[in-house]
Amino acid sequence: MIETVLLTASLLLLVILITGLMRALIGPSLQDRMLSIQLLGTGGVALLILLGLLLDIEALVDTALVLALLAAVAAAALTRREKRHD
Amino acid sequence: MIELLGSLFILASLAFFAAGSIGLLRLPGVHARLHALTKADNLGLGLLVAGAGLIGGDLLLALKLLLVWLLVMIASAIAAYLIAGHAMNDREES
Amino acid sequence: MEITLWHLLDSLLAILLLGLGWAALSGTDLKRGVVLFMAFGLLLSLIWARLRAPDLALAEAAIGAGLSGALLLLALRDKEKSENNLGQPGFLPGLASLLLMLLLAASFALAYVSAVTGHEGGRLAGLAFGNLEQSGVSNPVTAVLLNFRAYDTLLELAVLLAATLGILALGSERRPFRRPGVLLEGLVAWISPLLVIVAGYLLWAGAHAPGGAFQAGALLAAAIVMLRLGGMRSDHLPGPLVQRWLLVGGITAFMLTGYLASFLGLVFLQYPDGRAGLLILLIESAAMLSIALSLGLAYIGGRPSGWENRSSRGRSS
Amino acid sequence: MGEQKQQGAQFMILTQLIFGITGGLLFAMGLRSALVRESLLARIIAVNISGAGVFLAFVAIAYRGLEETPDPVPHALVLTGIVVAVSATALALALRRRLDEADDE
Repeated sequence: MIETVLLTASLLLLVILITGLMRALIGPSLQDRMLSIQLLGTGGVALLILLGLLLDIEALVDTALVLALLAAVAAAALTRREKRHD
Repeated sequence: MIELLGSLFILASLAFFAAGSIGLLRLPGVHARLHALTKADNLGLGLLVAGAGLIGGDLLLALKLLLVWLLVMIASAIAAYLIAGHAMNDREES
Repeated sequence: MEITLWHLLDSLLAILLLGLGWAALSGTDLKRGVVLFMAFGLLLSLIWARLRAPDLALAEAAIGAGLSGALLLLALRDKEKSENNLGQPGFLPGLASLLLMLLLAASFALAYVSAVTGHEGGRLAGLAFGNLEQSGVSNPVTAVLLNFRAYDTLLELAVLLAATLGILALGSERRPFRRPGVLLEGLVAWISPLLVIVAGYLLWAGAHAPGGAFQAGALLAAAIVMLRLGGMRSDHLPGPLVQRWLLVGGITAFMLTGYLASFLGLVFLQYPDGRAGLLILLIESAAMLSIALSLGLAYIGGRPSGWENRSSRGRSS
Repeated sequence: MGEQKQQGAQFMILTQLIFGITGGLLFAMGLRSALVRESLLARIIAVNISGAGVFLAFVAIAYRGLEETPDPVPHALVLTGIVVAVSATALALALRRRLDEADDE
């Protein structure tokens, strides 16, 4: 019973994430696309937690932690500017 | 009973994720989208973490989940600020 | 054949991955391609989780969703001569490559279907699980990496070293970033130590749970990337001599352990009874540092300035 | 019991097929782009996607069903593969940067 609920929730979540990813496809700006990646990051954390319960793998929560940390690194990497010569 | 409550939390969290996703698609301009997204997905993840903690029924697991949620909240708030600042800079430079 | 909700989830994941891959490969906007490739890596990590491969999910979350994205974003800053001509190939080459692609995919699929549905044959999995108790660790993936197939891992570290040497030989480092704002400085200040802690945890956990030198090394590299983004200059890393030793440390630890075994009358890289767990942890620690520094130097983009100052000082004195 | 086990095996094979064939398609798609695209950066991304397809097929073969532990040998191969892929990507990017500099001189 609970398995069906979790599985349905994962499916719906994935559909929601696919909807959000349309923004990564159409843009138009780089920041718009990056927001879409941020949504996929948070949604990915959520999906990993659900899969961890469903498949009974506790380490997937560790993976969720790593994903959350690296999403912040990616956002920082996007927005940094180099020192300029001029 | 606890499982039922957990399921309700998880299903409710989906509504917030959906709101964030639709906001990202429908709202005009980076800054408006930013608002919709960060609020929705943080609340959504919070509810989902609560539900998963109830269903998992393990204190250590619940603590780990709480840590993940806190991290995502702080990280996504800062990321949102950085992306907003970057969008402003682009506008000034062009 | 019964089709369940699981298969629906699998199909959705697979279609999304294909769609993202296609979108990242098509189109003329390189920025779009890079961002979509980052989404591709993130999704791949979820798929590893779905296929019960948490070790891979961890590594992909650190590398696919983070490090390679950061590397590509940095590369976007370099201008490219041929960027105008990203478009479609001419009619004949386009058709030929499309046919080639279909042929390849079809033969791949054919081989795959017969491998999955055909006779089970002798699989290595049984062998691996059967000997797990003697391997010194209880995580089967770590056992394969550092015990049963230790040769492969040794050579893999050699490949990594070769790639790093290539990067170091190609030029000096990129310009460091501008001074960050207060908020980013704050982010760097709390996220880098956290990355180091999680790396240490994964290294330790790798013996009995998903994790190990590769995941831990990738996270440490992410810490270097984060510090770099916060304006760190390369002379804040350990000195050039220490860096060189750290780079070869993983291979050195591996080889020394191997020769130790030969010296004790065992086969090269065969661990003495009862000591396997400790030796594996030692090798993994050295390998983690090598991997971290290799990937970190890749982000820095070439020889750190300290390496060159040293030789020029020698010349001027 | 025997019938249930057989059903479980079919259940597993369908998942293996879904991801394995996806892997094959990605491999071919990536290879084609690596051949026809002119931009070096696009080619580097293409090779990465192609490699990911091969990894996916490997991991799908290792899959043994919802509750069984999968075969660890392909997992170990793919794990080293992921690290090699990112270091090769880094080397390719460094070569690309050097090429651009050489063009300028």
